Amino acid sequence: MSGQRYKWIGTRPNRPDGAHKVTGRARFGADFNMPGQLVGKVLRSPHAHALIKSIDTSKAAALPGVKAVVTSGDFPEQPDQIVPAGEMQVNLRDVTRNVMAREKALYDGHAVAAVAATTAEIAAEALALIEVEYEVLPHVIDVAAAMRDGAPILHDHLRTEGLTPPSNKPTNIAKRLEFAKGDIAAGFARAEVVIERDYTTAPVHQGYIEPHATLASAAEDGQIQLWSTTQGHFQVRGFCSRLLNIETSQLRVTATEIGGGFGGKTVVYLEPVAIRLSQKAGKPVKMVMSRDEVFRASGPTSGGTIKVRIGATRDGRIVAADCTVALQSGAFPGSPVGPACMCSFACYDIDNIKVVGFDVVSNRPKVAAYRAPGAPIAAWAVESTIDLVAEALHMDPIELRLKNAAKKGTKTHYGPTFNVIGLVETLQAAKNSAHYKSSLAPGRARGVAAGFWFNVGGDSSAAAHVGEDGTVTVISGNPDIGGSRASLALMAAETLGVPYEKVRPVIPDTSSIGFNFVTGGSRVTFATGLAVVNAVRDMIEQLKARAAKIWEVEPDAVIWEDGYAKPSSSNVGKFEPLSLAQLASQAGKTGGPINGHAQLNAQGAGPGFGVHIVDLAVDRDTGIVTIERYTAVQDVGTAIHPAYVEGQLQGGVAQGVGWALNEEYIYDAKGRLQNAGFLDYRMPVASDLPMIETVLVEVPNPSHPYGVRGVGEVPIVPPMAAIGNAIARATGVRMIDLPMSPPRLSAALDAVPRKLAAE
Amino acid sequence: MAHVVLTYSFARQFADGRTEHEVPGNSVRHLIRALDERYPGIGARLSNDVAVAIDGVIHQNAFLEPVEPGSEVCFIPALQGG
Amino acid sequence: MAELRYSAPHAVDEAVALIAAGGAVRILAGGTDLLVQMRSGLVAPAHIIDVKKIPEMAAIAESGGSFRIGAAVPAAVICEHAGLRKTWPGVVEAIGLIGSKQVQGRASAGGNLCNGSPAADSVPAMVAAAATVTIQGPNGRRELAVEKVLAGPGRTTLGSGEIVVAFTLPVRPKGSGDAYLRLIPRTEMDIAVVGCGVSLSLAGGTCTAARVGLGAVAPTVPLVEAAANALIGSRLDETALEAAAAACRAACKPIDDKRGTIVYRTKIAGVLLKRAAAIAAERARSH
Amino acid sequence: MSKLHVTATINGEPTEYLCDVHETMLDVLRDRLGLTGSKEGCGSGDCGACSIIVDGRLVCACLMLGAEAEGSRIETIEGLAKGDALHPLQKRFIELAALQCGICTPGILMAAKALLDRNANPSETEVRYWLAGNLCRCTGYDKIIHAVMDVAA
Repeated sequence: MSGQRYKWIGTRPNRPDGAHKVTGRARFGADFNMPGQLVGKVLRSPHAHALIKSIDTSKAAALPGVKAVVTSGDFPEQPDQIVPAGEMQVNLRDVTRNVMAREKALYDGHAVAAVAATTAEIAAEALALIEVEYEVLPHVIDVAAAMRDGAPILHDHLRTEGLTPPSNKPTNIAKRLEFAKGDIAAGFARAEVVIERDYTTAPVHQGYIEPHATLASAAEDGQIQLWSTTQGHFQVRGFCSRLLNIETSQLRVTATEIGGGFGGKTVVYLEPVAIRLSQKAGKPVKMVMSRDEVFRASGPTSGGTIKVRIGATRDGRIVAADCTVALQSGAFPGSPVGPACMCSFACYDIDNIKVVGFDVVSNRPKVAAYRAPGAPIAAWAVESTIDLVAEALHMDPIELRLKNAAKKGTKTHYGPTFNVIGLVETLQAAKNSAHYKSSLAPGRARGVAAGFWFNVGGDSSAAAHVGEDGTVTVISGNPDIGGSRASLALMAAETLGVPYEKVRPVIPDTSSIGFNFVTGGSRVTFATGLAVVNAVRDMIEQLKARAAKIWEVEPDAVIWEDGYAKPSSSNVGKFEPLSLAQLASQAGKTGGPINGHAQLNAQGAGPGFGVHIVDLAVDRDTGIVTIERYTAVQDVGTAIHPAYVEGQLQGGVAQGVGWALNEEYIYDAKGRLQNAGFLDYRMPVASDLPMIETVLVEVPNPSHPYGVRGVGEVPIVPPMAAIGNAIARATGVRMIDLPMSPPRLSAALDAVPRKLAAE
Repeated sequence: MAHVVLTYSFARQFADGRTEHEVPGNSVRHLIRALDERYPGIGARLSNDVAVAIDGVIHQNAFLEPVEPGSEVCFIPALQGG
Repeated sequence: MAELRYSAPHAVDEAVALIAAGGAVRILAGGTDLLVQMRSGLVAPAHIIDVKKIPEMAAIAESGGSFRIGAAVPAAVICEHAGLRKTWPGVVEAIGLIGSKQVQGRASAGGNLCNGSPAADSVPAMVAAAATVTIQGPNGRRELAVEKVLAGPGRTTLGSGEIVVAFTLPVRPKGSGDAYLRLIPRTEMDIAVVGCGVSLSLAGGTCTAARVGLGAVAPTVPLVEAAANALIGSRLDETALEAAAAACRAACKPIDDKRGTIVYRTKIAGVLLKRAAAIAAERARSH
Repeated sequence: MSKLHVTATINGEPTEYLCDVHETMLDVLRDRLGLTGSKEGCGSGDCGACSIIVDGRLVCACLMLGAEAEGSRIETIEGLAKGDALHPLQKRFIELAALQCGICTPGILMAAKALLDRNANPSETEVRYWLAGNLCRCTGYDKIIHAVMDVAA
């Protein structure tokens, strides 16, 4: 581990917010209240696709206790163009329609109106009094069906971007992408083994345990306070400012503690509605989604179809790879098909690649990011096919991957050439792991898969304030979803040379620190960590300047070491080192408070690679899969707080296991969601999983002072394929559709005469 | 002079299908301006919803990012994390 | 929300009288089904009658080898009862599979039965055990075999104003054993896709008596006579087990729903029969 | 709508409250008594984030009416620490990073306490099946199970 080079980085101290979270003091979205607050509730469409002919809210508005009612008329129309909101690029015409339906209800659960009332009961009664005249239209959910000619069209104005020549035909295909490298035909001509399969994945949800919640308080002078459980309160400010034409300085957003997000809380659902209701009612409005609403109306990730074809020569060299990915984007364009295409073959150094992607709208909630968006879906298909190639060549699955692994200098099919990356080291660590070397117990089979994610940099701001007693507060703007306060404090302590406990990380509201992009894209420890380190370095410069003043020497004659200002050499003069506390106590006399600041757009987020190994058993009579052993190996750059890095790997694996085995949306013939709850949307429970072993490979990222790479998203990429590969080796049956649930696996097993799995 | 790489989609839509280009300029902004002179309309597309990889290192919005002579600059669809 | 009344009577006839007073009444024992249905708007009672304070419904009594379990006794209490665990392991493991540990703290066998779900975990085991229920209503008390209580999904054969007071488990014959198994996609927290309760007696290795209850494969929880007959008289060899499994498959009238397909449920009914029968036989040998 | 008057002991304190018949114990704890440590993840007993202990029994506060608590002894997360000392489970969860976002942590701590009250030295399997009613989406359960077994040992 990197610990030996650093004093604090690599250790496992208690997180600063631990006591709050284990005693129930920590306040999440639904834990904030204001005196006199109203309860807001949303009326949601029961139809998957319907024209909204009229909405009559008069009876609801007249109900005693109802203080405000809003429909799309209360939200300004937005232009049909891509604009920056915060740091994302969004089409506000679509965003406002997802927040509150305008011409059409586009999915079961789509918000159509909302009320604010003195009690939840009155609000519920009011919703029942709102009369909406729908003209129900045929709907489409499955991506293949949505792409076919004659499928119900969601948006008459939509044309496919990226077609040459451009087409003027109404369509559900919002965009076509293509990436190519080398000569695909020549590549396949040279291939001695070609494997081709068609795969599908079902739509899945991030599954955060905390439903969306917000509290808005709009004052008559136009200033607004908002509490929201979000992965990015600056992003919430950006969206609300754009959607409601409110200046950002008027909007003060506080990020509450967040009960999980995984990408699903990087957009807005309730916040703009709560603000409009509060503005109309002149009272604070609190809105909390029920679990049913979270499943029906908040952004899951895409279901999709993936065709993969891989050609290799007998010696195990992959010479050609071809892939077509079509992903649901939900009610409005914007699925993660771009990242899916780019991640598909990113792990491999292949000369001839062609990848085509389609972004396809369908009557489901607008898709939101879910942990390495798009990459797990592409990896499910590609890593399954790679395993088939390994079997065809009678090669060890890790050997085949090692033989074709991308490394520094590998040119990707989406353009860039890799700089320093750690896939080879990760594959070797997997090969040499205790797990991979262990013999397989009878009745068990082993699967392997690799995964890649870019990791993101982006805007971050940070400040470091010295208290009179010399302890330091480090301020930054990223909600702490998985322990990032601890890693920021570790990096600050390391840079400052003081004990970890002397540094207090704080995450204030949007008016108390500069802009910060969302907590997501595995960026916080990398990008915000960089801002924190720079802010501390800025503070150190000021501390040195103050010491220089006290000693009356030149500033550059002072150095900072282990938390002390020291003369750079003996010939500067005989001066006792000045501690942080000593300098802080004289701050007033030497120039005033000592604060450091930094803000940046972090560049060079090093990509992450993971290799997963799973041993499992299949009950052939029932189709039930039991995960017996799981090891996740990942290049993590430098593990700042190893326990929380391990936690990211273990959490990603658990979500991957759910995605692989039992999680899916189930719709009825009318396009209505049948399993909008944790009973029938089956996420892994504690008894479903073994301990999840982790191997942290550290190939430091050259673009970060402490070699940090993002770690949060890679772990969800390999699991589905690793499990699929193990099931294939256990049963001889190659599953191509997710989830591999007991009824589906049992049907597949029954369709094949019993034969021993080729070991 | 930088070695600019466009994705197949960008190339087909805006640059007669050519994905590889030698373009003068010592910052991303200059490269975009030079490309727009050669292929009118590409400038607007490359200025939003795009990430830029310079010698393998991806930059989210790298408008003023310096570009060394001979370095590889790729324009790729913007990335969003989850 | 309409005016909602709550009462907690201390005697069965008090409860029966309250029901007879009319209005949309719902009995509250553990509440783990009722509260979920109220919150989702499936049911909107006007009067909730909490029966947990009625001694007879909240107690477990044993006399001469037969057990009497109050309809409101929480599953956790049943599963900790030494006598029941020893004598009726199949019934106890079925009740112990209802929901999570948290649900076990409140859910009752009475509620599990009267909720009317064919997938209720306790019912196939109760059917196999030949349990009977004591029902009290305006016309006094009556006994009814548990397999006769369910009328279809969400419906029972109880008359208006009648409530289930307690379950009676008969004296267990010598050399007998029972078992319950269910098929769920995960290892916990799911509603049974298929449930199978088996109780059988052995004499010198030959099956002399058998009862089989099947859950989640029909509108009610059928007592599958044909499966029992296939076991009775056999030495529980593979042919007998296969015949009993075939009888179970034939008894299935399942539906395709968000939990399983017709094909899958039918197949699994046979698989669970064999496995449950093997466990029951094992317990019978050691009884 | 006439409210019910309920008397119960909550975290050792004699407590009285008024509640509507349809209000769950979770609504009472969070909205009437200000004890927001118990969380609502689903409202249907499927996630365990609202786990509390009533008369020694682990239950979901969302599957129990406020009215049913009459005369009961209720323990919530706010009562787990004693004075300024965290409960060993609370301490160990922090030390072993057995939580990430923390929304499930109160419920899991109450469930783990109920387990250890009943079984001082559970096996890994026993801990996993006991905690099956407490969903966690961040950690993959590994460090939670380690922490509970470590306290038990």
